[in-house]
Amino acid sequence: MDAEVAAHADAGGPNRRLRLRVADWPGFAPGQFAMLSAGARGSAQRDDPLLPRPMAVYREHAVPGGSEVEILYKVHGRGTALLADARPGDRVRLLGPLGRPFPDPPAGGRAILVGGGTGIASLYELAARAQGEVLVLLGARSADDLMGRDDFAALGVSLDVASEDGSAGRRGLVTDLLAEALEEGGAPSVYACGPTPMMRAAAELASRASAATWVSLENPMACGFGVCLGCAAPLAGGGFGLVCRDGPVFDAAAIDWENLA
Amino acid sequence: MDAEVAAHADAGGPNRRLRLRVADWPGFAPGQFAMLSAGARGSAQRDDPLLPRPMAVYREHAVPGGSEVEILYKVHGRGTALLADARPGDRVRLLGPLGRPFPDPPAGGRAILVGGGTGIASLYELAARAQGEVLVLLGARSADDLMGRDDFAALGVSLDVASEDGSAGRRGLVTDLLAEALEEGGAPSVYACGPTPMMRAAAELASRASAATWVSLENPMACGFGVCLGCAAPLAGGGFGLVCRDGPVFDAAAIDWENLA
Amino acid sequence: MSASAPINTAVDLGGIALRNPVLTASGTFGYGTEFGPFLDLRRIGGFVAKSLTLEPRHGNLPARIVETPAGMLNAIGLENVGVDAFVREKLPALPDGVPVVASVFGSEPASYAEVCKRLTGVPRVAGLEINASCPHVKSGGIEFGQDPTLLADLVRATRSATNLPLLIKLSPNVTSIAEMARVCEDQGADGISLINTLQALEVDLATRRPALRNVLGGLSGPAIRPVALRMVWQASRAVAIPICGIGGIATAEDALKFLLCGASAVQVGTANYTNPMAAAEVADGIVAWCAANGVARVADLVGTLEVPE
Amino acid sequence: MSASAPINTAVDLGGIALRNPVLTASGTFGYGTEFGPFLDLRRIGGFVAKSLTLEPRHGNLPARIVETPAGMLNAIGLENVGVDAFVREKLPALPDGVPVVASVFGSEPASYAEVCKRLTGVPRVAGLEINASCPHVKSGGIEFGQDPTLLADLVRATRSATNLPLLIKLSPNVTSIAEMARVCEDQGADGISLINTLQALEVDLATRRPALRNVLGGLSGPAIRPVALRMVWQASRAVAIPICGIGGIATAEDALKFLLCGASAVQVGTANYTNPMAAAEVADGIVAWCAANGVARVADLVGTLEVPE
Ligand SMILES: Cc1cc2nc3c(=O)[nH]c(=O)nc-3n(C[C@H](O)[C@H](O)[C@H](O)COP(=O)(O)OP(=O)(O)OC[C@H]3O[C@@H](n4cnc5c(N)ncnc54)[C@H](O)[C@@H]3O)c2cc1C
Ligand SMILES: Cc1cc2nc3c(=O)[nH]c(=O)nc-3n(C[C@H](O)[C@H](O)[C@H](O)COP(=O)(O)OP(=O)(O)OC[C@H]3O[C@@H](n4cnc5c(N)ncnc54)[C@H](O)[C@@H]3O)c2cc1C
Ligand SMILES: Cc1cc2nc3c(=O)[nH]c(=O)nc-3n(C[C@H](O)[C@H](O)[C@H](O)COP(=O)(O)O)c2cc1C
Ligand SMILES: Cc1cc2nc3c(=O)[nH]c(=O)nc-3n(C[C@H](O)[C@H](O)[C@H](O)COP(=O)(O)O)c2cc1C
Ligand code: FES
Ligand code: FES
Repeated sequence: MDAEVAAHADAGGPNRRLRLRVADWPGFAPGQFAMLSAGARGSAQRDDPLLPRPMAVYREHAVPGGSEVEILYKVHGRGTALLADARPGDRVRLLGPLGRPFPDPPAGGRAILVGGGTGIASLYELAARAQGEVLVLLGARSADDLMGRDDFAALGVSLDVASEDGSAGRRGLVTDLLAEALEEGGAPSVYACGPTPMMRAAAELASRASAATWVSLENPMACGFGVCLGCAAPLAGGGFGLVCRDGPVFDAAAIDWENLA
Repeated sequence: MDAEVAAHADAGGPNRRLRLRVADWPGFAPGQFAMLSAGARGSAQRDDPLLPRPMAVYREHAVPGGSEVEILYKVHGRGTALLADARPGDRVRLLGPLGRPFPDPPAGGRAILVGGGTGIASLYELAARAQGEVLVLLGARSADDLMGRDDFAALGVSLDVASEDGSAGRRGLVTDLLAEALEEGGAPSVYACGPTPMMRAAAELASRASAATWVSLENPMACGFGVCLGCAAPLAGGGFGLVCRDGPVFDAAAIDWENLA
Repeated sequence: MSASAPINTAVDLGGIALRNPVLTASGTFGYGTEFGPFLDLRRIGGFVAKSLTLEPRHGNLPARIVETPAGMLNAIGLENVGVDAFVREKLPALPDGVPVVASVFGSEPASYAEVCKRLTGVPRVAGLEINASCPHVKSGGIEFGQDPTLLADLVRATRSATNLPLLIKLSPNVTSIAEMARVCEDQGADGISLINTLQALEVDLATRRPALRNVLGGLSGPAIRPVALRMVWQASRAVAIPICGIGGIATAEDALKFLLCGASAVQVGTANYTNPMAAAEVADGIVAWCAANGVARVADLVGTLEVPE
Repeated sequence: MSASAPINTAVDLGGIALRNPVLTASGTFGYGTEFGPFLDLRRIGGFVAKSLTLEPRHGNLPARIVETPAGMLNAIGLENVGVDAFVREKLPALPDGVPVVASVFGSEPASYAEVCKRLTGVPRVAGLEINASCPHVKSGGIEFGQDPTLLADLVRATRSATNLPLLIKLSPNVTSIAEMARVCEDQGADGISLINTLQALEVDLATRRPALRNVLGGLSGPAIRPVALRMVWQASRAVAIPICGIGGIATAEDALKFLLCGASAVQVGTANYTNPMAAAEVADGIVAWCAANGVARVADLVGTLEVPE
């Protein structure tokens, strides 16, 4: 569960790209995540910050003697600020891969991937592995904030960008792009990850277009493997699903959006 | 109060030599100390470990645009283990210099400096600045543990060493060396810093030889500047002295050794 | 120390025989199956399941957790599958060879007692732990563990409902933990578990709202350890029945401090989240410490804190 | 925001007019002169002096302090110069322009009252804070702040001894802080300070003894902040008199959370040790936050925590 920092680099604005060398990495499926310690582990125990942080597995790379796991993350609060201090050779604690991945996009069909904020990181590998036609829609506050654009572009998939201040792509919300894409018809599958209001709006648009929609929720987590019950998301049918164990990927129709924090 | 790590190196066994670049360093007198944050400050606040650690100022060096303060310390518990992770360019919090220094050794007289464990660090500058005849006695568990030997040797003062396992100098306690040195007569001044039992034994030996004795106490501290009352040392006349403000250097006869933790 | 005799780590917790003194705390280890990939349960002394009520409970709306300095708050709202589903589905799925303590919860002494009855005689259930931190409905929300009279009623009702070893898990949100411990002993409890979480609140400054939907939550983790140690020490001087120490335990050193203060066994809680192997590492670390310090029997350490004059 | 009107930071704490809501906590700021080299006292709202008794007190033998996760324990033992030396020597040495709150301590209501009398009418003393965390001698060591009857006696005795603004500093080691707050209000206190330290214990595993010579100590620092926030919120809903929030405050964000929970002012304690400029930085940070968030008057924030349904 200890991993060594192999590389750590700026990825534009507040974003960082972290590569971790993991000894027995079993591979992962798109949408799975890992729990990462909030900052590198020093030579002695530190009890604060206490909890690990959930982070999507961005990509994996085979290297001699193991794997390197790549994480694309945004410096947001304390834990990620401390993580950003980690230098090659430092060690972090990593638990993963965890959670249920996205279902594979239907082979012949059209998949629309909608990412906002840090949610973009959950979608890269889905885009990379998808067999059919893929449209990726990315949203951010500004060009500076936007994650992963060049990586997606390099995949050769169709790519459209929106930003709230217009500094990247279209001025507006990524859901504006989705609305237009859905008008093109063809009952695609929609895969969304980002801030709750964005996912909720995406789910509503897609449902009106009768498109199957999968969302990857970003609830706060303590354990990441189903024992604290802290990450519970209210379900439309009553009761809760655990984002870490039953998700993070859910059928958008199964979520009780009204009560999701 | 922020200081930048200029250099950080091994100093034998568990010991480390830290050089900190401090902007407005006012200079210090032998025996004074500083409060150092337990580990480098990261990009975000960490509430654990909470308290700074008291460390003697070992030496100071004038550098263009300021001073470098040198600390010689032993990796002991959590705080010093985390401090040992600090790399050049990292920042630590430093408050100092603090406390009352050793009185100057009488110009023509003979001074015996007795250091044990981490207490050795408090004595270096005293030896360096002393005008009269100086004998330095250093004690440690083993050669590995021993701090600063080469630095003292380079001063050209008389130097004698004892270690509990005999791996450095004489096998035995540094107070054995002191007993012999006191037999040579001449009513010297004695300056001691180290574990409480060692200082207590040194004070008893010196008092029997009618030598004036100064000790530098190593009580746990929270603030370092006289407001928490946490570092109080019981005085022979009743009441307490604050190690951080009234000390760390005390006349050995003023201490109630029985009740000193 | 390889040539010396192995350390005897067995302890007795009010009639529950444990191979070592390290259990996992209720609500922090699920139903015991979730740790499968990370931890061999046979390395720990026992495991306390998530608190069970008569009927299944859904729990609170999110947010249910938030991080605090060296700790966390939770307000899960006692989500659980209910006692019957636990007996039917969860227990059989547990790997053999680890004693299971079932945690019991209710809104009235009668519902607590009924859950105890349904767990009594069930194979694999080695003992019961009564979670007394539930707000008593008829007394306007005060917890059973916060009022000596309510607590006495609760212990009496559960005691007469079962012949299993009966531990009472106390709330730390009281003026005198010694008084509460004596109530448990007087009413026939076999042991005491403490502490549950400290009642606390965190604010989300950006929204100017409580960080938890439930407003109040329970503080756990290393932050509370010194309070837990104090309460274990005070309770152990007040009663003769054994105590299970809980609160911020993450390392063998932490656990050993509880033993010295009078705990016969300990539970690892929040540390399971930050390190799923924590409880096993604590158990192994106790053995290593005993070997290094010439202690042949872990039970000999219990209550040996040396107090000046 | 440079063009906009300056933020109004003045608050009233039970009759003590403060230029800003940030004071320093008793026992963590000495007699106010020690910070001379580090901090201009005119940047903070006020300062609470180390608790004073009738006679000077030496305090406890070492060790008096020990670090804990995100906190520390202390058992100083109320070392102080005594009320008369405070008035004669310490007060005159204080720089002008900072309101001084004197903290009062005793073993009986009568000795508390006598200290209050000697401080009343003394120039520079803007108000009194009664430290109710003292064990009551005649009641076998229970603290005044832990028993409603003892507390009522204490508040009554000190109230009749002074016409200065009277704050009662409560112990958090109680089942119901709301009940204790109501006692203070009923007996005529002008305000409530909370919390004092949580009673706790730390063990030195190497010696198998308590880390503090006094065995028990008081837990302070960030670790206790969520407990303090909870108690301030509960007390503020129970009484109408103002509350001064204390517990683990190190940043402006921390202080603002207390204001939202109902505190009219706050005190910075342990954070003074780790950063002698902490209190001034908290005060400045509150202004910056208000400017960034369009808050014109700090007092408008008090008690505005928005609680769901
Ligand atoms: C399944 C999943 C996958 C994620 N993948 C990524 C990713 O690939 N890249 C990335 O940059 N971010 C990702 N996030 C969000 C990331 O976890 C948060 O940005 C991060 O926890 C913030 O920590 P902090 O200490 O910087 O913030 P703080 O606000 O200081 O954190 C305080 C607490 O709140 C929690 N928290 C704060 N923001 C979030 C959030 N948005 N989601 C969940 N918990 C939060 C933290 O985990 C921590 O417990 C993911 C979240 C989830 C649930
Ligand atoms: C005036 C003074 C000068 C000192 N100068 C030096 C020096 O130059 N070089 C050096 O290596 N050490 C020095 N020490 C000792 C040094 O402060 C401790 O070794 C250090 O605090 C240990 O911290 P830790 O986190 O590694 O240990 P931990 O045991 O993890 O610390 C826990 C707590 O105990 C306190 N503590 C532990 N050991 C000591 C100790 N021996 N003295 C005081 N507090 C202690 C810590 O400050 C901390 O608050 C000095 C102490 C004092 C009082
Ligand atoms: C998320 C969470 C859920 C908990 N659920 C329960 C529970 O269902 N029943 C119970 O008795 N205690 C419950 N607890 C309390 C723990 O069992 C334990 O008493 C407390 O967390 C202190 O120990 P720790 O600091 O090691 O976590 C829960 C604690 C946490 C953090
Ligand atoms: C070393 C120390 C000494 C203290 N002395 C006193 C005191 O004399 N009187 C008092 O009312 N509170 C005293 N306190 C309690 C503080 O004023 C404050 O209530 C408590 O520490 C919580 O705040 P904090 O977490 O910001 O420190 C003391 C606290 C510490 C750490
Ligand atoms: S994060 Fe603990 S159950 Fe999901
Ligand atoms: S360390 Fe605080 S008074 Fe000396």
